[in-house]
Amino acid sequence: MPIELAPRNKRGLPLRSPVMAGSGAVGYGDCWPPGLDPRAFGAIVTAGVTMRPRSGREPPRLAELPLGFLLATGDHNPGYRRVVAQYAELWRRLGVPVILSLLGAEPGDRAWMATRLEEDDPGIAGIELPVPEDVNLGEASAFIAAVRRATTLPLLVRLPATRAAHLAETCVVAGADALVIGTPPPVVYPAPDGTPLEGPLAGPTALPFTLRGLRAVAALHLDVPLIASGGIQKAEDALLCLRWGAVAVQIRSLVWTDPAAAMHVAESVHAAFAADSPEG
Amino acid sequence: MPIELAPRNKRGLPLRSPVMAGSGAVGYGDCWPPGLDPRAFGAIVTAGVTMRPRSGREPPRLAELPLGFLLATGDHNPGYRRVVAQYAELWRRLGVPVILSLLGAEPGDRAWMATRLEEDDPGIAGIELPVPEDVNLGEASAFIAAVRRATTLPLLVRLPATRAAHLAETCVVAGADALVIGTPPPVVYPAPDGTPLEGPLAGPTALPFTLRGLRAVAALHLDVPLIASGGIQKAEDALLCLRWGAVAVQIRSLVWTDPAAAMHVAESVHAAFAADSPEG
Amino acid sequence: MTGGMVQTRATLVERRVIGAVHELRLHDPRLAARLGAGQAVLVRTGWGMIPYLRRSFYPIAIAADSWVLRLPPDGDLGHAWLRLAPEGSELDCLGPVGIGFRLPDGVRRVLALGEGEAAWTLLPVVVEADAFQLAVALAAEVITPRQAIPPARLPAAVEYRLTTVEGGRGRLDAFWAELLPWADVVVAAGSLAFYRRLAEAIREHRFVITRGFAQVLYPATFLCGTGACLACVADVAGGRRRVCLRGPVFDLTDVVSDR
Amino acid sequence: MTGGMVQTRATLVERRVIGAVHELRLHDPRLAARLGAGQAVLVRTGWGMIPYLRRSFYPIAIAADSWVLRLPPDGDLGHAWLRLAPEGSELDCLGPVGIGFRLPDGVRRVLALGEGEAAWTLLPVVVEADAFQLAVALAAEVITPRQAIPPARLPAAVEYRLTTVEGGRGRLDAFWAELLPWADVVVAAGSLAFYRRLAEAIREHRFVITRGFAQVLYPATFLCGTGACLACVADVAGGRRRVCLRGPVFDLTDVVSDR
Ligand SMILES: Cc1cc2nc3c(=O)[nH]c(=O)nc-3n(C[C@H](O)[C@H](O)[C@H](O)COP(=O)(O)OP(=O)(O)OC[C@H]3O[C@@H](n4cnc5c(N)ncnc54)[C@H](O)[C@@H]3O)c2cc1C
Ligand SMILES: Cc1cc2nc3c(=O)[nH]c(=O)nc-3n(C[C@H](O)[C@H](O)[C@H](O)COP(=O)(O)OP(=O)(O)OC[C@H]3O[C@@H](n4cnc5c(N)ncnc54)[C@H](O)[C@@H]3O)c2cc1C
Ligand SMILES: Cc1cc2nc3c(=O)[nH]c(=O)nc-3n(C[C@H](O)[C@H](O)[C@H](O)COP(=O)(O)O)c2cc1C
Ligand SMILES: Cc1cc2nc3c(=O)[nH]c(=O)nc-3n(C[C@H](O)[C@H](O)[C@H](O)COP(=O)(O)O)c2cc1C
Ligand code: FES
Ligand code: FES
Repeated sequence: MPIELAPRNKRGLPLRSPVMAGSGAVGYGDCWPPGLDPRAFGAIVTAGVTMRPRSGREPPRLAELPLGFLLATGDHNPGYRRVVAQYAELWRRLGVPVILSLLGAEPGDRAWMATRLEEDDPGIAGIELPVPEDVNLGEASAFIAAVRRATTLPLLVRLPATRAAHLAETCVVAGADALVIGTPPPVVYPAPDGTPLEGPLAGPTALPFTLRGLRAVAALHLDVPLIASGGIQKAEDALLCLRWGAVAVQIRSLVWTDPAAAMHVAESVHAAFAADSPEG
Repeated sequence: MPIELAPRNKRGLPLRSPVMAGSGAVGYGDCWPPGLDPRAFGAIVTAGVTMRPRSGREPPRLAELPLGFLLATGDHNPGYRRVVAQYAELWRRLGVPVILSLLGAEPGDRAWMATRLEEDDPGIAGIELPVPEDVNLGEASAFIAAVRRATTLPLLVRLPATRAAHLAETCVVAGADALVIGTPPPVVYPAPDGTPLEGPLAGPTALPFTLRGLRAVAALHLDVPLIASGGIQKAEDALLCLRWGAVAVQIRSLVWTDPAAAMHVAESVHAAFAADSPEG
Repeated sequence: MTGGMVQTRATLVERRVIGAVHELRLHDPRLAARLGAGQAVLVRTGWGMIPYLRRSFYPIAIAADSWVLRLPPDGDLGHAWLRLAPEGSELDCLGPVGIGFRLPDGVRRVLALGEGEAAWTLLPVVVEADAFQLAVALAAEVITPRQAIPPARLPAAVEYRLTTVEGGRGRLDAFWAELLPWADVVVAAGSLAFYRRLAEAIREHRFVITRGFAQVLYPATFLCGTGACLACVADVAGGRRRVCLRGPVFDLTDVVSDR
Repeated sequence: MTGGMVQTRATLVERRVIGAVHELRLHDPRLAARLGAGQAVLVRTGWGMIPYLRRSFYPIAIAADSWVLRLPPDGDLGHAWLRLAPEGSELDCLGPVGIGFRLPDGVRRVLALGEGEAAWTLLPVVVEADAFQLAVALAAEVITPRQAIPPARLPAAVEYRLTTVEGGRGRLDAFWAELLPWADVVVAAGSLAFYRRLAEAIREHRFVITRGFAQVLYPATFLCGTGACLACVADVAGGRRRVCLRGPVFDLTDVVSDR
């Protein structure tokens, strides 16, 4: 029995396996470390795309943290048009559902991209919409509803982990088909040259934030699928999230820090899931 | 030149050294690991006290995290009366300023304890007031102002690290003499027996949250001393906080996980501070 | 001799590998001189600060200038590091923690009762009692024979009963009637369930559990040892106590509520 | 021969300790067969997941079934772990990363220019050029004599110029007039400031910097190597490029903006 990430959406978004490659893991589906088979994943989420190209933050962009790191790319990306032109063909032949992550500087940007996606039809299976750290309920509701009106694609809304419970219901009412929990909280740390960098916590230390957000949202019984993301590094981490209310998980930095371990997580969690499931 | 933690307070709160033992490090000043000299610290903050005794959370209370831990004591403490009766004499002869941490279940509790402190006069040098994770500006303002009216003691307000910048100015207006940044954000993790525990992140992984809160509050130029707390494990961590706007730091779990390292941080940071200061 | 806690740098001088079990002898005169049977030592393990918390050990042998910790097979990262640490490594140790076993004056017959791996923590008190020329019996109930203390590890005069409980439970029960009336004092190490069974057996074979008759080691894992963290609390001795200060060895009557 | 990236488990087969420097030889046939001069290898170090990010190395020697990494003295935790890893340890490696040095057809005289520690990363291309029987000169500018490549480490036919710059800078400048007009191609490793000085010198002694004349190794530290993380970007080649895909070796004209 496949996992359905968008049971309330007419198109649906069925996954073969509960392990996804999260945003930032494999670029736009073009950045694969050695030994990783795209089809080992239930789906992949692309790096974020903005309406216009963004050259992002000046280097340095990376600070290593105690047992983790922070990456401040400043939403560096080639922009919607170039991404769709360059990768649509790849997405169609990758053999795994591709979910496009939409970032926005202005409130209307994401709705504009969602509208364009209906026309361009670049072969994607859904949209992931990260909710910025500091939005209030009204803002979150408005921009999700705008994207919802613009597209019939399944909509995964990614919540900041520490505010996930606060925002969850509003996002579902505004049209989220599933919730991703979540973006780890922002931290500051000096880069090797001393420059203070700010960005979301990444690596194994993010997991306790993911678990807190997941349990809090699961306790709300919102009747949408929950996807755990942030700090998942081991099969046990993934299985704990599935036990605590997630239907799928995303692995991210593990994909490039240890491709073999990422492949092992994908395969062993899929196997555990298939064993549990009546139809294999 | 001593560090003054309460320049706007008539009593003042001068420290000999910028390294404090934070709340949770040495109990009520009675829990000293081997080799630690109280006088190596600029001040100590006690474990939190509530108006009435609290037996706290049932065990298990501790979960080890990737490079850290979380402790969920549920504010277990013997209550205001017993703490003051039992430790006042100790506080007077410890040779280091003692700051009492006041916790409150009800809004009026802390003001009640602050009032009693004026009468009981148990030899403390100040009060630390932790602001709960989820209060809004009005609530924070109200309970700090109530304590401020009840006592002339220097008031250190401890902010949640992730909301420090949001709350800081309101707390200063309500009467904080200094701001402690801060309480690391809450996380959830399974205890060894699988029970999900919730509590603030502790250990080295808390530092990036402290640094973010510290820089954000320092940027507000509020003209009160800032004290960095959370995840400080090495002399370099402490010196980075002092460089980024703190006048003092608190070390906490390091005191019991590695007393010799805690002593080294206290001594070497004090020495670096004394070398920088014209009057030694 | 015991005394206040110290922080030491112990040198790993000997590693004994017995199947999947490692026993490490640590040269550590300052700590060894203070350490008593049933007290814990907190050992920092790992690389950098991972894992962050010290591992607790109840030494299985205490000599004048060294002590021995035992690592049963398990998945703990700190233990894995200890299994790989080369001889000559320096380990940062904190201890002794808490109150250990005491052999009261006038006692003649000591019964040591252990369950599973925990039985090993009784070795120092067994050796101590034997050295005082007391009559000592050790009875242990293990899941698999691999957990069992080999008879050769015991002083010659110690009487030894061993039962293996693959799957089932309670095989030691067959010895209660013989051993409990004989003993002047019981020292025990095992689970809380084991202590409850022990208390029932004492009530059955001695009618009442006198305070002072049985001492039990409370199973606590992560410890700060100073009383500051409140992680170790247990509902014992009529209240919520810090095991690291009041224990880890408690009177049995403090651990099982009297009915 | 080079090819796509692989993830391997390399065996530490030899440790050479030269003062405070360690050189580790890793038996790693799969990776060695793909690795070219100037490409990086990403090595997982440490215990458990600390440190979390792989350390990047530019091998100083490449053989058929092994390669050598060099650890200068520094305070990095990952490097500290590598200094202690016993022979026989297995290291998790990912590589080769990016595009290395290329010796174009028809080139006869190769000039290798190194600054400080980075000069060591030129050794493989120097050895390769010598093996092709090209004329090779290596000129290096070091801060302290300890950083210098000993002449015995170079193929006999390689001409070697070494300057030591305690405190000052630019001593290699004395050789520019002699060496730059001689060379058909330059391969260089050092800081961005070093490359700017090199570009100035080329303009002075050859009037123009032709594309294809000088290749330089862009100093990047933490790498994912796949293009996903965008941490390695630099403003080169007329845009903000990923060093791990377009580099780490770039044409000098892409790194210093032409005036
Ligand atoms: C943000 C940005 C937007 C641009 N927009 C355009 C444009 O709209 N039209 C145009 O003709 N030229 C554009 N350029 C110019 C571009 O630098 C070069 O023309 C082109 O990138 C060369 O491609 P490459 O694959 O050889 O270089 P690369 O080094 O692969 O890429 C060049 C830049 O694009 C970014 N980029 C490429 N692929 C990805 C990816 N998968 N994920 C994230 N970032 C990626 C890289 O980070 C790098 O900074 C843009 C450059 C940047 C940095
Ligand atoms: C929360 C609480 C409140 C109590 N209030 C009273 C009271 O008001 N009057 C009274 O007569 N008895 C009180 N008791 C009863 C108490 O259990 C025993 O009478 C007394 O603690 C025995 O002291 P002890 O030092 O021997 O035990 P301990 O084991 O040292 O302490 C007993 C309990 O008090 C707590 N406690 C003691 N010191 C500290 C400390 N420094 N920091 C945090 N917690 C500490 C411990 O955690 C433990 O749970 C209280 C017990 C608890 C747990
Ligand atoms: C290319 C790229 C894009 C990223 N985009 C985002 C983003 O849109 N939002 C975000 O919160 N974090 C983003 N991150 C940061 C991730 O939180 C972090 O790098 C990492 O992938 C998380 O891995 P983890 O789940 O293993 O902690 C991005 C990272 C990369 C590499
Ligand atoms: C006795 C005790 C009391 C504590 N009380 C509080 C508290 O009042 N508020 C809080 O946020 N954390 C409290 N903590 C948890 C600390 O965040 C954590 O245990 C640790 O001391 C922080 O150490 P660090 O600064 O090295 O991360 C307490 C910890 C202990 C041991
Ligand atoms: S172990 Fe910390 S109080 Fe007992
Ligand atoms: S190192 Fe990650 S994109 Fe280049």
